[in-house]
Amino acid sequence: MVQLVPQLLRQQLAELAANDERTDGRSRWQGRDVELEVDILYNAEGSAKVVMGDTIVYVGVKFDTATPYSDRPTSGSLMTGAELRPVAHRKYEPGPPSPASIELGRVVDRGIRESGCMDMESLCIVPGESVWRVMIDLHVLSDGGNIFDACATAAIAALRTATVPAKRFDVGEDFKLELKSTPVMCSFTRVGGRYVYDANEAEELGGDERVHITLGDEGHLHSLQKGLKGVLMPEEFAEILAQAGVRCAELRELIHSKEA
Amino acid sequence: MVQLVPQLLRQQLAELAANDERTDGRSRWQGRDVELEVDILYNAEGSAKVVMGDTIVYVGVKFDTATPYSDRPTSGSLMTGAELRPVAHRKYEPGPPSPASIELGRVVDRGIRESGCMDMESLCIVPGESVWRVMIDLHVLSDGGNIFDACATAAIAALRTATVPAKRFDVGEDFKLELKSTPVMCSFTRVGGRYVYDANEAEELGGDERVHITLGDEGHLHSLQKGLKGVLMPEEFAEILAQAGVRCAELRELIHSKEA
Amino acid sequence: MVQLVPQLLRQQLAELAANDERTDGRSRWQGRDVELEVDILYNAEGSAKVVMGDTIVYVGVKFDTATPYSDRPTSGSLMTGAELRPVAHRKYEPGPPSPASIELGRVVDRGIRESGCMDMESLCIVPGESVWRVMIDLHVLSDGGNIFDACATAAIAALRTATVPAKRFDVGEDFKLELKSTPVMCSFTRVGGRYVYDANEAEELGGDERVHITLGDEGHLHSLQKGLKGVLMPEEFAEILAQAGVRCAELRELIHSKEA
Amino acid sequence: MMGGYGDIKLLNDDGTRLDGRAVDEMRSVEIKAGVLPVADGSAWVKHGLNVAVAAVYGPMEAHPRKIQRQDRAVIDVRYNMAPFSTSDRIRPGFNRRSREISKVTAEALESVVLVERYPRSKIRVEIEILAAEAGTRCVGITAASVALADAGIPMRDMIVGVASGKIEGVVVLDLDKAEDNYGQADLPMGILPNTGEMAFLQMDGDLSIEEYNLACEYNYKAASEIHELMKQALLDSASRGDA
Amino acid sequence: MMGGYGDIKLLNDDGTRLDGRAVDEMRSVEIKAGVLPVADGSAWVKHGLNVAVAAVYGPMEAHPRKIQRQDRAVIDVRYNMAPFSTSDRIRPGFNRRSREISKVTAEALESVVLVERYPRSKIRVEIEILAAEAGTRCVGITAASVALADAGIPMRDMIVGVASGKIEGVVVLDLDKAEDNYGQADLPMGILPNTGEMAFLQMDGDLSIEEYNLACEYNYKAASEIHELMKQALLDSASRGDA
Amino acid sequence: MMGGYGDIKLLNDDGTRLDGRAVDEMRSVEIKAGVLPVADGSAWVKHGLNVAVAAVYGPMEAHPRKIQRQDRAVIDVRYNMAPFSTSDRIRPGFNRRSREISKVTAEALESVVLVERYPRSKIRVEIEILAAEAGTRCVGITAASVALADAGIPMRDMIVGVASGKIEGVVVLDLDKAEDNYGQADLPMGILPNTGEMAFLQMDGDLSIEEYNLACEYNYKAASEIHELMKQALLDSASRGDA
Repeated sequence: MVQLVPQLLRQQLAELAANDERTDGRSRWQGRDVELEVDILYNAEGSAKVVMGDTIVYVGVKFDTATPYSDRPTSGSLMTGAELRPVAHRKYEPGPPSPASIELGRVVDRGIRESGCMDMESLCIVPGESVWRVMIDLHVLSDGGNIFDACATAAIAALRTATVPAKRFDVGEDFKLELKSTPVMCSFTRVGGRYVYDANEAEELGGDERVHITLGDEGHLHSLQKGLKGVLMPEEFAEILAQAGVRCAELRELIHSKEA
Repeated sequence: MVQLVPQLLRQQLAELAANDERTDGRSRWQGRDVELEVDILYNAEGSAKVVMGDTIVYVGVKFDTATPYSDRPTSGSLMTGAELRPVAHRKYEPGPPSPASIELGRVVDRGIRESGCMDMESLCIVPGESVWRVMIDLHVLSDGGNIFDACATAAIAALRTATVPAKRFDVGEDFKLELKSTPVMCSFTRVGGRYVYDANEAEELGGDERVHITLGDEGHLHSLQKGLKGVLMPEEFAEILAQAGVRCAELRELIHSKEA
Repeated sequence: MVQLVPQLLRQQLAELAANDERTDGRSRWQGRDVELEVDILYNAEGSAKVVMGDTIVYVGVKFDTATPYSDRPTSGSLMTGAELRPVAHRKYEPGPPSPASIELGRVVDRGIRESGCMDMESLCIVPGESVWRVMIDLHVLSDGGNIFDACATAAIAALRTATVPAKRFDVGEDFKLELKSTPVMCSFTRVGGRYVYDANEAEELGGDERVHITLGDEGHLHSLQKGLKGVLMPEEFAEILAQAGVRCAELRELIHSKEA
Repeated sequence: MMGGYGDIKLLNDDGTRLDGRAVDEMRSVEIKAGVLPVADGSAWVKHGLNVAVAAVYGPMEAHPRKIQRQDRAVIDVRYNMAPFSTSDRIRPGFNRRSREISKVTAEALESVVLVERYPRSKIRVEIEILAAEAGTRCVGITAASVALADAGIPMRDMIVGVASGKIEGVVVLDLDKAEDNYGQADLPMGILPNTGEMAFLQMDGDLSIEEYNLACEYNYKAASEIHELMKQALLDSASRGDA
Repeated sequence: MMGGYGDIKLLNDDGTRLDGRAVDEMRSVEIKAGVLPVADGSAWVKHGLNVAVAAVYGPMEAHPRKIQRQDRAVIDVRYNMAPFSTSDRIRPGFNRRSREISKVTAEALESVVLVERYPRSKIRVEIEILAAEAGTRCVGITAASVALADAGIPMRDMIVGVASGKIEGVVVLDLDKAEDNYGQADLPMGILPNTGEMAFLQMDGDLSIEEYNLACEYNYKAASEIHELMKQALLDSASRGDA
Repeated sequence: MMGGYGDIKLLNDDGTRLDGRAVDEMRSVEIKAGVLPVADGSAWVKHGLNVAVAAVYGPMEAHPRKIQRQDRAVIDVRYNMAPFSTSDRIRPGFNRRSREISKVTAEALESVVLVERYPRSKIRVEIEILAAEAGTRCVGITAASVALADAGIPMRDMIVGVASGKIEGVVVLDLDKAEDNYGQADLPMGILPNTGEMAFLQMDGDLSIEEYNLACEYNYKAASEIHELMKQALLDSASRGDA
């Protein structure tokens, strides 16, 4: 039973694809409007809310202090958690972190971490003794499709506007967290046989594999992830990679526009 | 199926209530006989057993030492755990703490903690370095109704007769844990439409919401909790609050009678 | 359904037993050929692989440093973990450690620990501050019967050829872990009403209780465990104990033959 | 008393509170319904600096079957504090406080939802606290009530979450963070505005009977104020065509 | 040997033990049946300073279905030490030792209960250790046997839990706490008093074959003494009308 | 930069790597099929110093029923690192990295197995890493493919796990441990050798588009080399009569 709706949906999506159309009238590489708000949550040292169609996510950044690893005595650390809680969709169930939520957190984390945008050495308090630990939490309130990009966008926006609460920890004056660049994620989903950018809920339900691409300021790749059942040819990847360059630049501009 | 018995039981309880009667012949505000024994368990530094009708509970008090919170360097700490283990009734299942057992532990804990009966400063060993941690464990062996009052009574009785095992921890001579007052809990359950005190197993099965009231020596409220489905009017609450004053005083007298 | 095959199998095993035969042609006290390899795993400081018929197990030994218990300031420690992971048989399910895997780990651990073969004092690094912790992990890849003996054999062989990685922990030069003796386990299963040594998969499926015996170099008992449903008479135990003496000596010789 | 609480002053000399409120004055409250596109019903409540969002899914088939009730729906409530909702980050996962609040909130909601209409089914209520500033359990109950109404679930009344407390020996309405940390008592209630019944009741600290009665009176007054905002939020949502 | 065990003397010069017992003398044992009102069967055993309570529920339907056996009942045993039962408090929850004891105890009880009489059903046996002073697994088995009998579950024999051990090179019956901590071997058994079979058998430490045989002999002697107390407890309970 | 990575030299002056390999040269690979007697299919892969074993069980009934799919089999993959497989022992149990790798590996395998042939069933794939030296997720995918073929599960192609990366600004094939620790990028892929499709794709670090293209090219070359070894292992196994 559960599988019948997707089958009908898949047919419908295939027909739309044949005409190069999408369920909501967008063109193949067109994203939904993105609303981004930053610094909106009391108690979070950095925060952002992203609305993309029916998708709503909040990201909060918190800090605490920790002992550094002995082989990196001056290096702070970064942790990204994701929760796909039952609030976000009928399909999510309570319980320990699902593989889907683990993947979300880890892919967003890798994009930020591997871009080198965060100077881990700048998070040292006392070498060998105390460093800042940056904790990003992705909180999806409404999953209307493409939560990866919504979360990644909110995460980097929250980081770029975050304040390190040094005063609360009695280690000096608060200061702005410094980011050297703005890694941005773009995700593509195979729908009706061909890839589209920023799939919505129906397109994800009736679609196949997806590819998450994180690009840095210079257009270099920092993170890739293919998710879900399905395969792709190298030429297909080359095509979406070219599109990603354009989409990431647009999102980067939006993120920068929110900075004071 | 499971729900049929309660429906018949509810009818029967409603008929009894109409005649102001109860299943075991008690009057509305009458409790079952309470047997209380203290200092009965080898290895517990304080212990008590309470029997109320078919309900049997043991409570043990243990101590250890811990580092105080940095904002309260001279303050000991208190922890109350409850286990509704499968031993106590056919209805209890093994597994992680159920919401019911968490509620039991937390409500008993709040009554004791909020009454201020325990001088947390008296539990300091070395300021900022070491304080006593008091650990109360509620262990229900037979749930014949009203385990809240049975546990709360046993808990305060076990505390009031507990010895701090300083010698075993190499920090001086053993001494009696000092309690400044005797907070007591009384619980009321709506059965057949009206509240009764100290519901038994059948009354709980066929009853509705219940109210747990903890009163201190002076008759002040220290903890309230409404549990289970159901609502009550402020006038109803006023009526049981008045009864609670009487019942709590009786239990307090019983508890004091067991102290050397 | 699930239970029908074992019933037929039990009949078949009873008939074989009546003729003093076994499914694979072995005599009652005859073990399967044992292949033992040691020092085969990159990253493990001690390792062994045992193949006994269709049973294949790997055991790895790792070390780390820890603070000793305050009442034994110069004593290292030993820990044995067992995983009956789904790789090893269709019957094993993922999830937290099953009672069967806990029993396996604990019985192998007790045999080694209680034999006194490991001089815990030789694992002291700095008295009261730092000692070696020896961690044995039993990893069953294929359960074709009698995994207890396979694991115990691999464990003691891995220990006896293990190197303490002092250099990696910056506390001196690597040295060979010293073992004073070679405790060996032999297991017996009731099959078709009488005990046999080294039961195979079919014999375990259609058999009853089993007895695990660990003997030291001098033939002393160091660990016993009766497992599974079933009872035995003291005379039966005496008979298998006598056999255990012979089998353990054979295995001990095999283990010693692999030492450089 | 080193580091004690005696030194914290919570009332101004003119009897007002640190943030200027009168003793019987609520923090500002803002309510929106229908805020989450994929939920069957939802609400957003800002109460002081608290922010709570509630989503409702269902009625749906109750599974696993052992949670089913032959004669009614079960209400499955999860009260959750987002990791970034508090000053110190909260680790996700098991949490005794959240479990207790989820339990008593579910029991309160089961007292007003017409659960008999949906035998063997389940109604999921998800309460997410995005920012916490004292009183989150009450804010969560208010949000859940509006979300249930927004989902079209029949109820015999709404529940309004409100709390009063005691600071420096004075009973006050709606404790803020400092008052909650350094105050002497807290009395959160879930009030049915039409019938005046209580579906939720907790209290801790120290209150005489008289103080309890005054705190209770404050709570009822606040409940009817908040109730107006709840109704307006539902009207606004309906007129946007989302309900 | 700093902090070693060699210095601990466990035998008096006259060959008796620190608490005055002879080498083949048990600690005092007290047994009651039918002690828990809501259980189908129950028992209380005090053995030395150990206190164990066992409850039996069932036979009942076995669920989830995957634990069902077509041809017999399963026995679901939980051996649990109360947090306050030991010198250092035990954290509730998962515990490898308890799991192992639960497993081997269940297997022992399945060997005597006529499980074939109750296909597809489950019998729950709950063993709670309220105070521990060495030998709790044996005390638990004894309590479980009495509770099963008190519940009217048919068995082909009882199981008596007993243990012997070795201290200062001497085999002794029924180790107490100091003897268990500083002794050289422990041999707990579950003995069927009528048939003489063993349903439970563990051992650790160091025993020669001869020492094993002597320890075994002590265990059988103690088992028949405890068996009398078990029977008397059931008679007493029956005559009170509880059984 | 104290303790930084800038000082680590990974390339020799002649352009070869520390272990003497050319930039486009793989570590040695050895593959065996049918190595586990009780599994339905199995494989053993040694790749450099990595050792992975994979077992396949099924197709079998999928339970619990809620994981069943009406129109196809589900593939249940567990990628697990043995506690002794790494320099610091790994605690058994929940692990975010393993969960993620299990998920993407399962998704890759579902892309090649003819899952439509086995509606409502489950195929279990167990990947055990016994020794880890960088690149285990790729070695695991290779082993899983061979084990599936060994089990006779129909597939439209195999998947070969391969990786390239970047060290000291140079793209190289098949990073070893030091190169993985101190390198600048890693691009693991799961390649279908017959169709040239990618069923698995991850990457982290820093790669320009040109560097990506070169790394990709290396991966395809290595995939066809490993594919030959996979086919030979299956032939050998079949000729031993195990398949």
